[in-house]
Amino acid sequence: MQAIRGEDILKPRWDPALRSRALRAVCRGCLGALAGAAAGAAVARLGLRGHPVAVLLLVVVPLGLAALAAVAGGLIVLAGPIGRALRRFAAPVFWGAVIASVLLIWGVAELMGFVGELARVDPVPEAVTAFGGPLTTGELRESLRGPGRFVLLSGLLWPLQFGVVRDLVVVAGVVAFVSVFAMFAIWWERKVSARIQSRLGPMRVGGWHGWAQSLADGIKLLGKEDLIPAGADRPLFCLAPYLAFVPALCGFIALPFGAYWVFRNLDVGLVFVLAMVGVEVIGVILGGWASNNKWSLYGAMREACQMVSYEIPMGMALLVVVTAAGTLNLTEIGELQKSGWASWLAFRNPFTFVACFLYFVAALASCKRAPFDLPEAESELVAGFMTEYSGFRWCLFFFAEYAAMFIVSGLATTLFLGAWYSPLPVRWGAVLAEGGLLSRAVHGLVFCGPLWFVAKCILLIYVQMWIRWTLPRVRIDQVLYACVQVLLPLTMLALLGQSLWELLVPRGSALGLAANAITSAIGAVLVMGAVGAAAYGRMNRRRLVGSLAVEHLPGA
Amino acid sequence: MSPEQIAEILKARFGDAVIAADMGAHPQVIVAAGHWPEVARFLRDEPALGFNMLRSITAVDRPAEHVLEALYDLLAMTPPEGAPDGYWTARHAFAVRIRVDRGDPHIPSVAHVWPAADWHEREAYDLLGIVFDGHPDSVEDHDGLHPRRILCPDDWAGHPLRKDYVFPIEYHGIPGTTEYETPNPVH
Amino acid sequence: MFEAFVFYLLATVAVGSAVAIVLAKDIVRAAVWLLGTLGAVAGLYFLLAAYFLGAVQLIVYVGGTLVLIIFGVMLTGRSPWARQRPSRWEVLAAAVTCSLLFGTVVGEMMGAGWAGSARPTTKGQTVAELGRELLTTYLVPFEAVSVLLLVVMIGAAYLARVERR
Amino acid sequence: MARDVLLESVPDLRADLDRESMAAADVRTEEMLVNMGPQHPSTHGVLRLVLRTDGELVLDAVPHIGYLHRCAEKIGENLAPYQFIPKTDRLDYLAAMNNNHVFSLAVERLAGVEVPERARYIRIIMAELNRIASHLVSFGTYGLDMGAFTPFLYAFREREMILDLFEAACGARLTYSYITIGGVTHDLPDGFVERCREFLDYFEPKIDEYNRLLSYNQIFIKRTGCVGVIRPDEAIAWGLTGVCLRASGVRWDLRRCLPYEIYDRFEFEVPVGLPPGGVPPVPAGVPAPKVPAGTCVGDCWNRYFLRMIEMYWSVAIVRQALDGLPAGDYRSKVPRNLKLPEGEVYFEGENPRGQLGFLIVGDGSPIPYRVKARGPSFCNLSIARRICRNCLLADIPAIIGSIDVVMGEVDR
Repeated sequence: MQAIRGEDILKPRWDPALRSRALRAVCRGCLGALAGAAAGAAVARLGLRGHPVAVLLLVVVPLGLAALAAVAGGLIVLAGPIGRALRRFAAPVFWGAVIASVLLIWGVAELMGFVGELARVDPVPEAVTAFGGPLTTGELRESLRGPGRFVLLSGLLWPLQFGVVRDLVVVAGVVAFVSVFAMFAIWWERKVSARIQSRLGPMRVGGWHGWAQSLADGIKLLGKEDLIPAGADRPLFCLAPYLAFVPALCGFIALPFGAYWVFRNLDVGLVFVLAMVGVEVIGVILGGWASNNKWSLYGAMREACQMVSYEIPMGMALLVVVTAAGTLNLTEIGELQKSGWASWLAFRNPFTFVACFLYFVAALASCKRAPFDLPEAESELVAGFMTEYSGFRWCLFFFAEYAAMFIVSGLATTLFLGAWYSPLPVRWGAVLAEGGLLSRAVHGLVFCGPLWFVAKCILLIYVQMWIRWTLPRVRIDQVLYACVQVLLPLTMLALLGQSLWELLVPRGSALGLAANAITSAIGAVLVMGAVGAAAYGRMNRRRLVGSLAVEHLPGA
Repeated sequence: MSPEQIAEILKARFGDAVIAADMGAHPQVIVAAGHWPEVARFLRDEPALGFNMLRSITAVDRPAEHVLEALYDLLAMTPPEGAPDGYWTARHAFAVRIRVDRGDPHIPSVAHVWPAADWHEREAYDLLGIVFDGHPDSVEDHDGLHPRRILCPDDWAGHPLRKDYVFPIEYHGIPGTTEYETPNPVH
Repeated sequence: MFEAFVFYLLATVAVGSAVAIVLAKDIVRAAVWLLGTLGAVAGLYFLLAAYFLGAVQLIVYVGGTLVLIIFGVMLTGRSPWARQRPSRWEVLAAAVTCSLLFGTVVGEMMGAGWAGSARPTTKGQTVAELGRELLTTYLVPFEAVSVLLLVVMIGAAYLARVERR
Repeated sequence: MARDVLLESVPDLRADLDRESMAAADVRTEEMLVNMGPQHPSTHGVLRLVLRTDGELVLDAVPHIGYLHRCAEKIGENLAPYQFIPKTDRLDYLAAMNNNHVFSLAVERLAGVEVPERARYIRIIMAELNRIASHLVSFGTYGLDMGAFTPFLYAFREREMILDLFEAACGARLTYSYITIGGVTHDLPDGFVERCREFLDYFEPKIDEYNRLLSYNQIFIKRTGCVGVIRPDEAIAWGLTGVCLRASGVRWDLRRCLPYEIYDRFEFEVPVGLPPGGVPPVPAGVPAPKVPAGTCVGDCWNRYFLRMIEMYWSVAIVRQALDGLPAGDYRSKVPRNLKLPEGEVYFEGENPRGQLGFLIVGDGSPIPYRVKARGPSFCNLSIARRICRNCLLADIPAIIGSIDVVMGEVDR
């Protein structure tokens, strides 16, 4: 592709002969399209009895094309360089416009029909949200209408009875959640690392502890020059960040935040989410390859072999839980863990307990988090696959990384750590769950609900950050050694042991209960120990820094 | 061993190749360039001398005498006797001076005797233009076969540490004089 | 209607990408087009409510095989920026093979009695049923495939060991 | 003999990554030339390495230097020695005090200048504090090279305090020009001794903290242990000095072996690289360090670890110097146009990175006829090509970082 050079722009007009030829062609096209529209109108009116789709296809499309041609003609007359560029792209733009408009119109027609179909049936009595128990739209509207002053709000809820509207709302919510969460996580990572390194981290932007730092950085990144290296494979270079980000976003489709807080309760939700984590790697590899930079290529190669090898132990560690749960449906797996701490699948038996840790290590590697951050190892590969990226594209890679962190943490939470349930058995709050809206909200807050899920995910992400800011990076041969010779045999053993356990130890047997009790106790001790250590560090934080250093810390 | 004794040993072995000796603050002998590799090997391998470390090579330009000098500072380190974890000791330090004609300075390389000489010789060529024959990292260009430059770019002209060196006016479009011509001086 | 729309969209992407694979001069570009085909086929599976198949398609083909293909393309060969220049004979042979294959498939499709063989997909317990089928009705093929994969794995390990001496 | 034992303790771990075996493999991979630096996060400035790689395997690494060449020696031929002292700051800019010190000693030896007792003690204090500061940077950046970011900030937190002390003494935080011919430029400020002691008491336990954080970390040992092994005979032949030489098991330190200034008045030990299980000497009262399994003499880990141990001994030397600090003049009367007698002197001192040598040729005028600086980093770096062969890409930062070069001194 040839760039428009400076002298081209400086030239006021292009070749007059070419211009008149192009102008003639465009005029012909315009007239032809108008004639086509007239003919189409006649056909639609007479032959198809004015069917709306036919009218759209036969009349509106030609009219649109005619308008396009008229605009093009105007541009040719007015501006030389644009016209010249237009001439170069005229054919693809024309055909693209034709195909796109046909598809668009068809799609809109289908959608209209679909919505009309929906509107005719009764409001779907499907649960849309829940803190405690299920809650249907109608119920929600009823309860809002009750006091009298929420009537307007209840009117606003009316569209929610249509599945399409609900889907759109949820998709928008997921995108918003991922974006906000990524920004929060970036800010939080900076604060965590600062605390670990006896610094303060961002303190200025936004006032309280620099909460708006990520926002400011995001705006800065959007304003940055969008660099594409000269030798890069342009289309792939531009495509790669989206190939990394979109799968990460898609992973949220099947990730349940709560009993009814899942976009699509897929029967094979687990496999689907794993697939999305696996597909993300394509974007990274292509980004590294398309950059035409040797460091990027190294990053891509490392990512490729790391991901392909770590997907296996990761999947097998999850299979351990699947054999315990007997389903791939994430919501069902979550429901199994509603009876408090001891019912969490990580504590089911020794093998699931071990699998929990194995999964976490493999997940670290598959999110390319330290100590497995080899694809972007800054001391070796400059920035690995992200070396040539800047601005928004770089931002997308970053978002993809944090979204992937949330997804793998979400899987760990759902499969091992009690999903969206609190450590307290949910039946203790049964009274609340059957009460009104408010008591259900309280129930959701204390016993189950998305807040618990997100809190657990954030805790796991905190552990990932903690590890990142503590450990050095491993080498590529050690990464692969750790996968093939350590993690893989261990996960296989865990899977085998778990299968045998399921076969040989019946539910409710003494051995099963004892194992459950012991692993639960170990888990509780670990958590208590971590909390205790954190509290001890908090109380002794001054001694850690020393009398001399306190003077050096701003704000100390 | 005292510097005088070292000089005696060298003179006894190489005769006229070891020209003169100066036993002041910086004890040294002057060795003829042609005999330098065998003298070097002898200095390193003779058990009584055992100069196993080449500390530095200093090249000096003496245009008044039309001479370029290379000064090799040597050190003999001995491992501890008996106790394996004892300190190594410095048996003796010595220097060798080699004087060559400024117009055609050639000294045989000793990089195969002391690998440390590799970079030092490249530096001495780069900055003073002494050509070390047989250097393992040599290149050939319009200046003949010589060690690769090390501090200056490969296409740099001249040898900056010579006393008569003139800074180039321009290097790849970069103005090279110290007096810049400023069209509008700002003070 | 909506499903038909999505079907045609995915089918177009799948076929278009497949054609683009063949036409692409650059090997890596071809691999990227392959991503389009595999992804669209996975989408078709999802459309058919065969979620398991769709997800496995993504994991195995997109997340695994395709990555390995791109990896291989990047690592081996003369240069990652290599371009394909098929000779005339190669083009001819490929054309003959492809038309034969295409003809066979079309012929089969014409002859197949679609309406009768279509079975309603099971709602809900797909995975459980799948597992049951695999370990009862299709046990022999399943085991045969397992043994084949095992042999492949051992072979790969052996080759890797030879390489490292 | 001890040396043979040391050589046997070097297992040939790299054998399975041997070039020939890779070439014999069926998969044909392409060799690639990669330019690492001069702008690269882990080349410590403007070092440029041209790597010939086969996948992740580095077949050859050729260092290219000179990107920071500032003609220091040419400048030295045109300035009086006391004017050249600020230029020595800029050689090894992380150990400017030591550079000042060695250059001053060389000039004093040539011109026969006497230095007052107090000045000598102050010089030792400054040189050893700067050694600690320099080793701290080395420790921090080495952690950074290995992907551990946190030690870097800890190291700089402590280094700031040393810089505060220097700032109190001379007003500068990086390029001090404090030690000068005939003594030091200013006397120590009031309260310096107390603050310095306070710092030492604070700092000494921190070293053990760093060891527990990084030195004994298993990943770190796996990354650096038995990587970039230099045999003792190699080290001597290539002219390595300082930590790089000692890590190979050669107990050689100019402060002990050819004592200069007043180093013979202090009690200290010089640690060397030890095989696993070895216990390097440390001052009384600090936790005994132990060389872990998975390392071998002369590897990156030992080079790194010696710096940690040396910090203990530098603390001990500064303590003794503070105890013995006499009253009196801090500088002898040295004329501005100090005539350098005809003749030459070559003097080497033990810098944090090895032996810094100055050869000064005098011709009877106040301006030297020739000044040659023998930078330790220059010589230490020359072995890089030898030991960067047939290693992995990730080993390159490990090796270069463990040699700990400062490009200001390599390029001069």
